[in-house]
Amino acid sequence: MHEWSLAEAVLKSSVEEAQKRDLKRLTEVKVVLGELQGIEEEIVKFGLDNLKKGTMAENANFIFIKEHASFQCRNCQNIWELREVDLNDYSIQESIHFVPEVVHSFIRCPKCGSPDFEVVRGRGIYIKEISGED
Amino acid sequence: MHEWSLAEAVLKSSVEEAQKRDLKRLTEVKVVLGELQGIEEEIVKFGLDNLKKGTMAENANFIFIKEHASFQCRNCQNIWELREVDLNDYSIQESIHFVPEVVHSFIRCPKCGSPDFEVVRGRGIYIKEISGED
Amino acid sequence: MMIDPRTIMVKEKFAAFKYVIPVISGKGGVGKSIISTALSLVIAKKFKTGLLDLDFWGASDHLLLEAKNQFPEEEKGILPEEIKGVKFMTVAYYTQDQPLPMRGKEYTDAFLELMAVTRWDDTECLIIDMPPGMSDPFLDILKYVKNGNCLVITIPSRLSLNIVLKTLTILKEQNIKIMGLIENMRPTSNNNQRINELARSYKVPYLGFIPYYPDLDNYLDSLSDFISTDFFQQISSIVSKGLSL
Amino acid sequence: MMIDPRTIMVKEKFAAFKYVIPVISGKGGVGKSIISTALSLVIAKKFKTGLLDLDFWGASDHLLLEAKNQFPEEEKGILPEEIKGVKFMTVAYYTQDQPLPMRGKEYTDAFLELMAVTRWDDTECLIIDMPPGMSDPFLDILKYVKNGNCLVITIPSRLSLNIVLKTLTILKEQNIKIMGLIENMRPTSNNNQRINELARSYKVPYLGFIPYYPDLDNYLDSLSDFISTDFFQQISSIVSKGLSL
Ligand SMILES: Nc1ncnc2c1ncn2[C@@H]1O[C@H](COP(=O)(O)OP(=O)(O)O)[C@@H](O)[C@H]1O
Ligand SMILES: Nc1ncnc2c1ncn2[C@@H]1O[C@H](COP(=O)(O)OP(=O)(O)O)[C@@H](O)[C@H]1O
Ligand SMILES: [Mg+2]
Ligand SMILES: [Mg+2]
Ligand SMILES: [Mg+2]
Ligand SMILES: [Mg+2]
Ligand code: NI
Ligand code: NI
Ligand SMILES: [Zn+2]
Ligand SMILES: [Zn+2]
Repeated sequence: MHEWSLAEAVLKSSVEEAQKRDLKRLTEVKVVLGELQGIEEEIVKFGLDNLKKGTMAENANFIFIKEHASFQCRNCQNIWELREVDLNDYSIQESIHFVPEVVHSFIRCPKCGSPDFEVVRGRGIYIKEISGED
Repeated sequence: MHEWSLAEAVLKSSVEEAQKRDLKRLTEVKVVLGELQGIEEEIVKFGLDNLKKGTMAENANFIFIKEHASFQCRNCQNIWELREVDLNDYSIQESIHFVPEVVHSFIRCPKCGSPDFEVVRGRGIYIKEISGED
Repeated sequence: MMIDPRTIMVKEKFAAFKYVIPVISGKGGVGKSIISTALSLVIAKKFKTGLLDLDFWGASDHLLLEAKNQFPEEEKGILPEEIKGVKFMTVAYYTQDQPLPMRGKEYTDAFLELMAVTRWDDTECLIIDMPPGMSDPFLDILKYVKNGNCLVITIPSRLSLNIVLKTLTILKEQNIKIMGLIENMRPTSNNNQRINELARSYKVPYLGFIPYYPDLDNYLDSLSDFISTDFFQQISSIVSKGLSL
Repeated sequence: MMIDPRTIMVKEKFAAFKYVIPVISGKGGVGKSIISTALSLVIAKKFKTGLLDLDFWGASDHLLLEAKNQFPEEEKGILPEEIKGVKFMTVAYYTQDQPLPMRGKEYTDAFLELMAVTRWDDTECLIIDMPPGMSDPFLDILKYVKNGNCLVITIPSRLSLNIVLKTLTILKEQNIKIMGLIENMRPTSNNNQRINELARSYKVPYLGFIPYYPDLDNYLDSLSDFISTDFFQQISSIVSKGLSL
């Protein structure tokens, strides 16, 4: 249920961005959900549906786009995907769910073993696009 | 004259890159010189002309491209150019010439005063392109 | 386009506290963590207080506080564990005491994430335990915390002072409020007023000194032992005498 | 395309030393700088030795060495200043003792730049003074120094050990050589063998302890005073007894 606070963050940021653009109402917000963080779309949606009432996003359509997670090693340049590594431990998954960067405590480059890698795509949640009416 | 070691670095890296690409001889190397570091093109050229003898870059043409320095503030997003700030002190210029990052000891965002800015372009020296024959 | 939904939340959350006290130095090993922890326990007697350990590479406060080794509760966000009246948040809840090797860029992401989802609710005063240095954590505080009132820690050594004065220089230049300077680990053989005078010349309140206690380590295994130390008592008296809260 | 001409130079330069000794801890304020500096002066009697201060945010070694406040000479690169037989390089030559607030990304650039242009020539042994933490500087050492043999420093406190053990964990996991562990600032009241045993359980050589000297600070203003201290003598004897060079 910490997804609720992420929903709150998405709503506030969309509204702020809409205001910057002098929009009166939000019609659509495209939200990317990165695979690494494993955010539950349903809960974010539920949160948004509750929170948006009475705001300029009241009638906005929130569209969710899943993004696969991929990594690049800074030591050997190797690129890999989340599904290639074994992350079956439930409490590790939960830890990454709260703070994706702790992935550096638990996984290593499958090629060279380095902890020094970048999450190139699919880290967490962000807003890709907003549309509205002015 | 610390430009000599930069020339050495450019030569070694170009040759290494050429070998990766299975080239036999280098014909052209495009080298970008960032304004911030204030590298003297003539000395780098002189260094390269001396050092390249007997290497696969012996007949290579080294082309230098100047790049203006620009900055972006991470606090207020303001973008500015080097010429907009006063960097007339000779010893500051020299310091930045050796280690461009010490610019953070000496200049601030002209708009908000933050030291937290990025050198977006024109930091130092890098190789933009190599061509050769195999 | 890419909008990071966390940044606005994080700015709002910091702005909502009545007091935000980054405990800072620039220099490592001067007692930032032990002072932050004691400070939060002392201030909690007067205000609803939180403690945020932002030294993600060298988190220590959970050891002093004997924090539980399990995830904090989730309830429309994350509810900090409450320890002796202090709401506490640290990345250590999520690293399972494993090393966390990561670059500054990743630090910033972790910081934003943790702060965006933590529910401090009606907490009035937030103590922030900072890592040493003047890199991403320090610059993030400058960027996201506009209402901070810093507590600066030094030890008497010249090696520390040289660095701490640089921190004071930046804080002053950036118009960040400085609550004052604490001199920690003063050897009993040292009776001079050097740091006191230095603080005056920098126009920073000198809040007092804490002696070096050679046996302090023997009292850090349990929170009740820690609270019983002269060290803790010193922090208490600095708070009651010198802190303008 | 964009090729960074410095990376190959930097890797070659490190690889050219017979010995590279990163002095490391993870924890701040445990004596990395003072030990690195003493160590380089001691080893310089036997090998051509260099000292590289990589704590760009908290550079200290130039203070201990009384380095000149002017640019090192340029001659087909930068020639490190030579102080009592030690070739010395620090970013402090270029900051005019101003603060250097910059992010980890910028640290890496500064590190590559400084190392790419410094001419160590026939130096056989390079001592590297590391900042605390496990961020960009630590990860850069893992990336660019493949022949390092680390000297790990801790103080006896649990707060330090918790972090230092994480550093040892990563060094071991990454197959980096560890020369050994030094226990610094042991209070005279403490006679136990805890760190010794801990080192053994981690299969790391325990190189000895250095007592806490309450008056050490009084001897840090001049290099000749520093060399005359018991502290310096301790480093000397650790080198002659324990260091496999
Ligand atoms: N006044 C003091 N007397 C004795 N030891 C102290 C004192 N203050 C701090 N210490 C010890 O110094 C070490 C560093 O303190 P810590 O709070 O971890 O510093 P920092 O957070 O600045 O790195 C710890 O082992 C701590 O127990
Ligand atoms: N054995 C010791 N006895 C007393 N003081 C010490 C001892 N070792 C280090 N110090 C002091 O501790 C402080 C931290 O040392 P420093 O070398 O700067 O640590 P680091 O580089 O790990 O941050 C300095 O003021 C130093 O003089
Ligand atoms: Mg600390
Ligand atoms: Mg801490
Ligand atoms: Mg140091
Ligand atoms: Mg140092
Ligand atoms: Ni959740
Ligand atoms: Ni030059
Ligand atoms: Zn790799
Ligand atoms: Zn700005």
